[in-house]
Amino acid sequence: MTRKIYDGPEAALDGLLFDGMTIMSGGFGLSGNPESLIPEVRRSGVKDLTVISNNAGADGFGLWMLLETRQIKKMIASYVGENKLFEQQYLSGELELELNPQGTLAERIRAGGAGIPAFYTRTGVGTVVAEGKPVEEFEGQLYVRETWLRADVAIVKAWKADTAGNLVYRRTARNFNPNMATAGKVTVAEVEEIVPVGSLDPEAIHTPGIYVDRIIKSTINEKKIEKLTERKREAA
Amino acid sequence: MTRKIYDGPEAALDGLLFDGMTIMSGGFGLSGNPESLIPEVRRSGVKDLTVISNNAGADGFGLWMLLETRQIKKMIASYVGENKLFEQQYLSGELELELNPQGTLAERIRAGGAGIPAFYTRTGVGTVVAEGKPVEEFEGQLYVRETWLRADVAIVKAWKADTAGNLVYRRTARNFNPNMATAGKVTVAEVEEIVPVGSLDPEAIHTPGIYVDRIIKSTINEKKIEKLTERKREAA
Amino acid sequence: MAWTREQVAARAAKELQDGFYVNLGIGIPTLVANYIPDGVDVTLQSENGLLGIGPFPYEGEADPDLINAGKQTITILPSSSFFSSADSFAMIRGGHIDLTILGAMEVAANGDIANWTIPGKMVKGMGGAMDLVAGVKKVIVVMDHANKAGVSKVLERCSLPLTGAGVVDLIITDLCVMTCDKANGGGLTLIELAPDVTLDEVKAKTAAPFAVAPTLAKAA
Amino acid sequence: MAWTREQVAARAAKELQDGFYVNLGIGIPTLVANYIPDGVDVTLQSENGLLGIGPFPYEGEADPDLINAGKQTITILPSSSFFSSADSFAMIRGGHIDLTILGAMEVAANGDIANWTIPGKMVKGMGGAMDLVAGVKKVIVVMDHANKAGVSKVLERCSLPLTGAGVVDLIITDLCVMTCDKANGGGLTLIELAPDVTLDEVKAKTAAPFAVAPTLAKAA
Repeated sequence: MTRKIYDGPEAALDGLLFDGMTIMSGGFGLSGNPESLIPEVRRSGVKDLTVISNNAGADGFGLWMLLETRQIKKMIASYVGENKLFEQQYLSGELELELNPQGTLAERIRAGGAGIPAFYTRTGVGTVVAEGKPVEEFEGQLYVRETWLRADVAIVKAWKADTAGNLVYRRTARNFNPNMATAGKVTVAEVEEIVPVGSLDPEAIHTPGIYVDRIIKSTINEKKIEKLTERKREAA
Repeated sequence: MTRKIYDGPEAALDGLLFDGMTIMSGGFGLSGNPESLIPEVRRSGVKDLTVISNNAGADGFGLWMLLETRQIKKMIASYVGENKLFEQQYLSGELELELNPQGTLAERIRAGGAGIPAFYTRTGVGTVVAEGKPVEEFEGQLYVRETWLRADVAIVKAWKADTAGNLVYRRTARNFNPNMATAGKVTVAEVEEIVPVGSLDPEAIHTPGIYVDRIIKSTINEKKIEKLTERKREAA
Repeated sequence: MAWTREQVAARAAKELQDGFYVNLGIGIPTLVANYIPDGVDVTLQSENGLLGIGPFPYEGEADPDLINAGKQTITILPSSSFFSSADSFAMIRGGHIDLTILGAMEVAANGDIANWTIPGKMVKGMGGAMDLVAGVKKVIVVMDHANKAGVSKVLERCSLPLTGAGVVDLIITDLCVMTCDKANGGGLTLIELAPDVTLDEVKAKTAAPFAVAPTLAKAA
Repeated sequence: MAWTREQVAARAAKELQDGFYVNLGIGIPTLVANYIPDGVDVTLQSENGLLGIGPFPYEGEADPDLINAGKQTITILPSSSFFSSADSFAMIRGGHIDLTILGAMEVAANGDIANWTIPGKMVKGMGGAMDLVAGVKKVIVVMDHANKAGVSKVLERCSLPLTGAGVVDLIITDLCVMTCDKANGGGLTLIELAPDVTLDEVKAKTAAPFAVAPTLAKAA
């Protein structure tokens, strides 16, 4: 049962990329990004991408790499601050941007994986987010209807995979990754370690293998820290 | 941090029960039922209950105990077969029944906990389940709108709890329990073992403590097997 | 000679492809697991919250916390994972299961299936059947071609309340195998006959029009 | 004398109750964690997927896989649990968080809040702020009463695009504390003044009508 294991980023994305496609990319800030797969998307030269990701990377890191090469046509994200390149391309009209509340983004992705084309949420009612969308009252409160998000390919970063494709994530590097893993027509995971089946606790699998089509061991695993915040150890 | 730990079923349900209330009760078949809390609901004599549970127990076991005393006015369930008492009360008109597809039931409960008053699903389109509900087309397919389910009290069965209320379930006894734990105004969990905080792996918590208000150690933990199915060990 | 229950299960097992994720219903569908072809690696899902169903436990080793959707005691495999009911049906509803094999009381030429209730007679509930037929990529029905009274269960339109509308891909009965072109509104095609079963017998016992595949070959 | 940032955070911390689950925004709200009263046990949620935020790590012990929603390195506690973004916002949207404390650019008498964008000037995104104000049981805003140009940030109606409509419960500024009766369509009531801040000063710097609580007491 090793058919899901691929040699490297190039093999793992072979045959999956095409111009105009939609890609979901896991991560929150610089944590839990598919650091090995993004450069391969860049190398492939595929263009006019719609990219769904909470953020758009930071200088030199993550999805910033695909902004630099202008491969991204549209971003669906919740927060793109602290990214000058994004701002430039957006303000110059080169880049489309659909901002989603973070929880709405997460739920739209979850809905995409769960076969739910639309759902109602309080989030965004009375704001620009609700403009042009159906708003309806349930039990005396207004809710806006949001639709699912799905992708041609989802690229995610996990901590460990077994050869059946079961994934576990590490700490807050989990973030959007398990949700996106369910919402790609094809899901490609890069992991820090590939282990034999039976090594992971069946009670503690974060992404069951059914959602994962291709797996590689990360070739890049820089895990940049965005805001190092520490305290001094008090004298004993 | 032991404010969530209660002495026993009576203490754990004290002040929570009232006539006409809605109770969610975890379990699939006879697996993962709150076996200690159900008898206390019975003992309390509370009546006209709406009970949301995948099944309605079996002779002498589980929610059957509340059917026997005619405390249940209405069941919302997906399967009530193999339960003569249920059938009698239903056919005689004593008991209301709202049958839901199992996945729709699970999703409605999840929606109740997640603040989603309505969502669309393919399940049930073109069947009696969709009658009287809005049906709408998304991307060329018809979907029916289903609404959330919430309860005044959710009673669930877990394997272990820590004193912060974090729960882990055991194997397929997990079933509806984690979903219901999120959808009760008050959630009461009975568990096989209460452990100190720090004993459970933070990467493998099935129900974060925020969802759990009261915890007891199970006083009844019979775990009846409905269909014992075994194979012979082959000679070596 | 019509196929036995075991033979129907074996025939259904031929539809399994390597790498498939499969949900098997109760009854004959459960038997399909005994006929998975060599070299075909299939992962079985149980909608109560398990991916990777193992064999039944050895005597004395059953675990009440480990059951399948038919409430039978089972075991797990090294590749198994557990999840909640909501996550399980997200998997089903989201189209991630490749194949489901279910029993039925009636199937119609338009792909409709009825397998959960007989009004006034049977109050049990649909369980996960409606979710499975609506969510799984390919839906196979296994059943007797006719009921005990000899009345066809393959109909032009179902008379019983539906489990799903326009959802069936393939019907495997004790007499034959028929495809249903659900993507185009339905339409049955006979593609295979059980040994010694004649086209005339199938015609006589089928209350729906059907085409006959040009490639029709009797099962060996 | 107006409150400092630290004093505003300390005042906000008085709103924390024993057993509360709390989400703190970036900036002054993060400081609130330093002023949790003795004997009050509060669990902090981070919307990127953690319940139970611990203190910042000791020097040299930061883990890049362990950050808060402000992307700062943090630690966990023995009671902590991790979950996905969808599960995290299910927790928020479902009304399970007792209290959130957020910064704002504008707050209005009707409970509206604007804190995520200045059209034509700032393109960053709302992150989780819209979900928090819509989903959390009690919403507290902490901010300067007026901007650097002296213009009130407490308005009759917000001029910036909203983060949420009719969602704010309490406003804590450098000058005072005001309640907002959001359940009844809004209406501000001044309930507390910073030391030596006068009612007249608040009136002068507030571009919205407000009532004055009969029990109004100057903060000690």
